[in-house]
Amino acid sequence: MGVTVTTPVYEGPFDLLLDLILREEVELYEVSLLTIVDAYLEELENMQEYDLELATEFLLIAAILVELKTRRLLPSGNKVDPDDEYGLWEERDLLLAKLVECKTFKEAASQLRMLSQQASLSWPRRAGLEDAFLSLTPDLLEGVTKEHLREACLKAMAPRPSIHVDIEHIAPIKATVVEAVKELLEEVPKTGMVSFKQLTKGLTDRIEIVVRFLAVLELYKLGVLEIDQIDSFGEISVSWCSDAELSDMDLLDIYEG
Amino acid sequence: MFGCGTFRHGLIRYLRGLGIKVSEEKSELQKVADVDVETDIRRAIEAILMVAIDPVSPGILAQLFELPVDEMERICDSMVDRYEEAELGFLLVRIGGGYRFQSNPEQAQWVERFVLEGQSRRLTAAAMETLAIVAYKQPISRAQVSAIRGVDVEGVMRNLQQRGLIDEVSRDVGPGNAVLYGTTQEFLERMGINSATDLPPLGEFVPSSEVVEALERSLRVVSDEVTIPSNEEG
Amino acid sequence: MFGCGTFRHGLIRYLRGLGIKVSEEKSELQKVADVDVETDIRRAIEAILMVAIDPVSPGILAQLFELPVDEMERICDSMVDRYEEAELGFLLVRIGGGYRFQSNPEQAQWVERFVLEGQSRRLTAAAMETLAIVAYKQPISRAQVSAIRGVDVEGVMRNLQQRGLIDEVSRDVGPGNAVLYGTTQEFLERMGINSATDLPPLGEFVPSSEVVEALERSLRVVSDEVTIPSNEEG
Repeated sequence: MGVTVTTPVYEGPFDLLLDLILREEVELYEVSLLTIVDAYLEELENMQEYDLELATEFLLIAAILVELKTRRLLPSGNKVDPDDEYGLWEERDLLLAKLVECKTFKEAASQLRMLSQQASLSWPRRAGLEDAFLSLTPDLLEGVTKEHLREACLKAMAPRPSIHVDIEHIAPIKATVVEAVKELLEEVPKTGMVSFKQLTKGLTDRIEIVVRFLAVLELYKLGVLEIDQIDSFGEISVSWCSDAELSDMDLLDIYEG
Repeated sequence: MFGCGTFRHGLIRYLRGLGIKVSEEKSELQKVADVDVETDIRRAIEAILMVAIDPVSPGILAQLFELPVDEMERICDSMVDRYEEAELGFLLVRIGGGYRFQSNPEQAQWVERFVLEGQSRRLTAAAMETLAIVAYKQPISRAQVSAIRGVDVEGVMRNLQQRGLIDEVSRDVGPGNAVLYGTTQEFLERMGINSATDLPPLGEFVPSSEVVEALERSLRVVSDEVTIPSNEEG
Repeated sequence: MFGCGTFRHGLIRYLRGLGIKVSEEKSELQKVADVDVETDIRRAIEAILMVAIDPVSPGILAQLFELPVDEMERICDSMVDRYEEAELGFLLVRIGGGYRFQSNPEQAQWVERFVLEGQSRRLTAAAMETLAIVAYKQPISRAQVSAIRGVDVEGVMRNLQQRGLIDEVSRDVGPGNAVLYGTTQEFLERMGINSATDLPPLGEFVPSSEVVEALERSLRVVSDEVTIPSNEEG
């Protein structure tokens, strides 16, 4: 896909989305996270100093993309819950509004920069009063104490607060792959051959379905589960591998390690 | 002040401004006197601006000369024009809510070589965008800025505040009483404008319909397509 | 510098000043051009003098414009006359070995009123922070204070110095020999202490990395091309 990533892109999380969409004309959902991560890591290596702010903002971008992609990736079939679909549209509109707002202020910022560049071509007169008038000036130290000085010094020298990323606007992901693995390890040996659809029957949240799917893949990789899919886009059947040797605890250790 | 010299004419002018008839007929001499009054005020303003460290507001000048503020603004604005026309190495400008003398931007290359210490450090793109949000949406809370930027802005806002570009201006009346931020006089001076209302309207920066459509297209939800999830890209 | 625009004419003028014939005959156009050169230099000088904090010596100007000092003095002296004739609220004067703009003594009463009525009586937050840094970290250079505060502090420090609260105390031994500032005896007396070490301790306070860096860094030498010594940092 050849997404070239430059550092200024990461100044704000919506910037990347904007940039990707506008510059690459990609469908957001087709953006390969891997490509972005690679380009980003390369960019980090080239940076003179490691910039924590940029790094954390990148993580937020990645998180937003993951969320959007999971929504898109899920097999929805014909049984799309109308409420869910509506919610998705609503969320999309919200995102669109945010992107437009982000773009607006980006433009405004570049205008401000132009203004300040123009203004910086002039220096103000700051020579101040001539000596003859100095005796007239009011007593500036009136009411100033040693403590005031101390406070002012502390204020001037205080370290800037650490930067953390606000992820409140991302839906909290309650499901974890580790938990899903645990559940599958309890469930699958009992049921024998089971379809993925059945495995995710009680789940309402799309992200939970994704997590469960990842858990299935994980166990497949470890050789504990067998997966079969006869047709493309067809039913996925999952079964317990009879010659699985590892104990449950070992599996979890491997996964968590 | 009306006791001092030619400024007596200022009273006459002022009374006339209030619609009070002072003289039935304006003689030629009075017209000249009026010009003199203005010349005197002009000189006094020039002297004051020469020693002032910050822009001097028309309000302060009005108080000093005991003239209405709008009259003061009229005089000062005409001085601004006059200095511009004179094409000197400096200008009298209206900036940051007041008037000041500053070097003419045309002479920047020479002043730059003279003033060893450069202008204040350049703002990062993140800081500039945050500043733009505060400038256009003031008064605004940090949480509101955060929501627009999509990231926590505490560090950036603190930096802008340390540089004197933004400051706490009031508190939200709603629950929580969040601190609300606005831009400062320093900001106006940095931007070379007189007041925040002089900023170009935000509407000018709203992306074109083509851009909005492009954004919209890319966010379109295609629901009838079933794809196999892959764990490589997720 | 003779490569830059109309200042090429400066070279011709200079060579002529040395008695070197550049052109057999001075055309009308050349006369106009000469005037233009002077206008350009005049504007540049006006810009510099308008922003300079202290009087600027003809030597510094001569170096900047690469012209002989006496030629520079001739230009500046003609400017002094010109400003006097213009009867403005300010004058260009030769004082303390240099030239500077200052308020016209005729307007002294207005400047006095402005000082008494128009000026704030309290230290601004910026001035307070600057004073506190100098008090706690003395001796300290202006560049270091500037780096800690993240903004240019020239005007503020000048103001504090004028008010007798801080003063030059020594020079940095490192390259550049920057002027180092400290608080004055008067300041200590006003605070009711004998020395700066009597200020309340800052406590278990860890300064930011920017502050540490600023305090550790010696001023860098400005080595390239023509370095114009500023009147403050010599």
